[in-house]
Amino acid sequence: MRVYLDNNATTKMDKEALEAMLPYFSEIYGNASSMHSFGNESKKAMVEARKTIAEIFGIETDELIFTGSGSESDNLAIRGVAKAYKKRGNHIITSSVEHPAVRNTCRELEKEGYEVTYISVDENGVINLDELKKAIKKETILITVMHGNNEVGSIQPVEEIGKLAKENRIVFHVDAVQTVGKLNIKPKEMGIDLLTFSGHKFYGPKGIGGLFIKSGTRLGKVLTGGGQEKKLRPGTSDVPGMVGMATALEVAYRNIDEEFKREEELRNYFERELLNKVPEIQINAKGAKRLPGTSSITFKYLEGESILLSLNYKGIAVSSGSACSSDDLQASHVLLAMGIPVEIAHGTIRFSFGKYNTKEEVDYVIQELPPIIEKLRMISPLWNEFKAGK
Amino acid sequence: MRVYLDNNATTKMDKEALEAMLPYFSEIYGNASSMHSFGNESKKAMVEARKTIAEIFGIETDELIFTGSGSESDNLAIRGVAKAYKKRGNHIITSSVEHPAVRNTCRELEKEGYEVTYISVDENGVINLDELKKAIKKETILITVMHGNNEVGSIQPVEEIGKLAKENRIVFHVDAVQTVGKLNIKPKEMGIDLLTFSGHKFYGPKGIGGLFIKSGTRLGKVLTGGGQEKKLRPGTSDVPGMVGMATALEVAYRNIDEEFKREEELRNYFERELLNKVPEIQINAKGAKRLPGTSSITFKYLEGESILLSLNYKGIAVSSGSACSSDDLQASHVLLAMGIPVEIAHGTIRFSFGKYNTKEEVDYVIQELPPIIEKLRMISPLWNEFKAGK
Amino acid sequence: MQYSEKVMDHFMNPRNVGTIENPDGYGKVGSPSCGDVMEIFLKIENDIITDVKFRTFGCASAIATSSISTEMILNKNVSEALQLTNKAVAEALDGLPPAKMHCSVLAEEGIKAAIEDYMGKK
Ligand SMILES: Cc1ncc(COP(=O)(O)O)c(C=O)c1O
Ligand SMILES: Cc1ncc(COP(=O)(O)O)c(C=O)c1O
Ligand code: FES
Ligand code: FES
Repeated sequence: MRVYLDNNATTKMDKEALEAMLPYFSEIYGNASSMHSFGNESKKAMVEARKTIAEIFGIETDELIFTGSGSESDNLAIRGVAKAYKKRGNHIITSSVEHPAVRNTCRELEKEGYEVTYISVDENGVINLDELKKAIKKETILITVMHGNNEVGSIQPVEEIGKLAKENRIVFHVDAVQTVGKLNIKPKEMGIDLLTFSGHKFYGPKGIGGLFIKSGTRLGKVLTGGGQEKKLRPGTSDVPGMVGMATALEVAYRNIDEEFKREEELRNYFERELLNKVPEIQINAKGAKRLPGTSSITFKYLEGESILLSLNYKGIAVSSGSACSSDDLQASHVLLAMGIPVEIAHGTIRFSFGKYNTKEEVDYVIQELPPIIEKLRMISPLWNEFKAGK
Repeated sequence: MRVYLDNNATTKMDKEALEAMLPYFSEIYGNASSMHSFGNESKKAMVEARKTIAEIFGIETDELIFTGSGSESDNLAIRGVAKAYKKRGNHIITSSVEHPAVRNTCRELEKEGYEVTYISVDENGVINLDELKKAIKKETILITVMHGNNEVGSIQPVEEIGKLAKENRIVFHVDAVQTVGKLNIKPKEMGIDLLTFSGHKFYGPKGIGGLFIKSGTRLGKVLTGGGQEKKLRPGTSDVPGMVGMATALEVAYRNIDEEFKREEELRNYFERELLNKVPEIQINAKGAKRLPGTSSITFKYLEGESILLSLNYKGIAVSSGSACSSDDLQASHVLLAMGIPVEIAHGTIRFSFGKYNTKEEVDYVIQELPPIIEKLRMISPLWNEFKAGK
Repeated sequence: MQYSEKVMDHFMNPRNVGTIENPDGYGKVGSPSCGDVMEIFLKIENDIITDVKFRTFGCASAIATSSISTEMILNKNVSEALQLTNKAVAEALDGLPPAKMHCSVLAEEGIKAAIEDYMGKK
């Protein structure tokens, strides 16, 4: 049995979305900027895709641009505001649990003379609102905080942050890569000026993302070239990608509440069973409002990569917050920011459930996982010290 | 009959390339950065795609990164060098006939304090080598010149420029978006340090591009985030795009010389017939080495948009260098740089032939075009003045 | 990160796991905060390693290198065992990903520590 529990990393493309995009590869292939009928057909599809997405978000079609990925949208939002509002100030506020696309972009801006405040989170991975409030000063031009955390699933109080941002006339960017397609999001009602999303996280294609830009929000350019996407994203329009992403979003929002509930129940069942069967584990961000399908579990006295590979051997795909499986061998900054000690952060595994996962699959994992943990702990000196009561 | 003669704008995707990429949407969909088997399968495909392209170019696999478009590659190359070599100098040399992705990026850098020299071209759209040589100074850090011109098809003497760049230890970037897949290109033998290409121009997918980066060439970052593509291009790997582009390239190079000849003959046949049938026309860049399928024709005393739309009415898709069909209503900078007067630049149409075009299609165009020109000229006061001998 | 089949074999089926009561040599290296800890137990007769057991907390490559290095020193003279380098261990596993080379140092250091313990007792 093969069980894919890494839906926060990327998803299997939705059939309907794939079918919708297929004609745009070799049947309707004109350049959407061309004036002839081949171009017009493509342009029509692009306009339609933009409309579909805009309607779901409750925004105007000219408040939406397509980009090449969530990362690119994050870069454009953050660098774009930094550039456009430079005269007004150089201070940026973000959280300490952002995705590298936001985190490393903020870091880079620090090198360029901007000042960045990284707001702490509580043990559930939720941002400290008071600290954020106090961090606001007259030089603050941007608050950038993610909606749903990719590692532990905690959902940030973006509405409250949106209010603070509005009161202080600060541009507010939300990286909603993990929530678009899972939660109902109306950026304008939530006080959001810029919102990032990425197709492949909600069963759409890879290589395409989007950015909501509330009208009136100024953005400096990151990439320059042709006039596509309001001159903010040059390059021949990826019409198949746009159609695929829009259709995937449409499909997702057709029964978003039911699917939320279903995934949440599946995830909760998994966690209940695991707590029953495996001692000395910890469910991270359990006290927070969480993404429905995300379960971050710390297996004490173990190292994540070894769990990941053992599960993989059984056909189960998960991801680890372990230093040892990351390229830079650094423990996850998210887990550390939540106050989880380095030693145990190492033993963290992320199970992320998606719309294709079934109860049967969860039962399979519940069956395979406990003996793996037992076996690995048998050879762990830390576990044996713990058992010996040291 | 529908005839697509806008292959320089974008192409119909190759069947084999499309079929190769299809499984990567919803069968092999893992994140190439993930450690589990779903991720490994994707990674394998990515590695394979990189290898395919690297072999065709005669470069190492770690000298190649994937990006989201030709425009993005151009930006990364130019901005990247500008950033990384800032300490050494601030002078950039380019041509006056570059694509907006290069041209506007250079313009942007001028605002940031870089000095850019735009080298003129002759009446065939070929860069003035002597002028380029004289423009080199000790502050010169980058020469960026395109390989094949997208509007008129002129091919630049990149080998000679490569030699000059090498002699002066200047980084050399080539925008080869119009030549990759049409000409044999071995960047390292041609003295090229950075080479841009874009999938959809050679019957691959849209939304994916690449950049050859000769080992040892330093690049500053344009986008920041995850560690993908040597940390130069963050974002979840677009594996379907990579596979599609690599396969398209492979297909193109299978019979590249034959196809070059075939397109060239078709194009030459078209031009010969047209010269026979329509008076007062001018073939641009005719004296230059040209892209095989590109034909830029100026129809004197006419305006391009009207020709384009009349042809479109007959099912024939072309593009115009006309101000009236561009967003900013500016006449093509390429035609102007070639010394073509504004008045007649307006009447320029680009016919770009591709691998799917047949002689039958060309015959259809040859049949439909003359009456269109005649009809439009009938209503043109300029034509009537000319006929009256003024 | 891609592991060789040999690494996966030693990771999935580690050899010589466990402890030895009253070992002649004992070593413990690494630290939990770095993500790796190795314990090694030696039984030594006439300077020959007659039995070896280990326990390791760490990634797959830490476990695999621990496992294969115990095989490599079994029935060896202690001075020979001291010659074991992390490079040799990695080679015996058909190589390790570059980022994981440091894990093989753990086994080398563990063995050294256990033999030093034995020498000290002698
Ligand atoms: C010469 C040249 N450079 C760059 C580009 C940009 O490529 P893309 O549209 O894939 O970003 C194009 C085509 O649009 C081109 O013809
Ligand atoms: C919260 C968050 N932001 C941004 C990204 C980047 O998205 P992409 O990989 O599409 O660039 C991801 C996923 O990788 C994410 O989970
Ligand atoms: S134990 Fe951490 S990388 Fe091997
Ligand atoms: S004549 Fe109308 S835009 Fe040029």
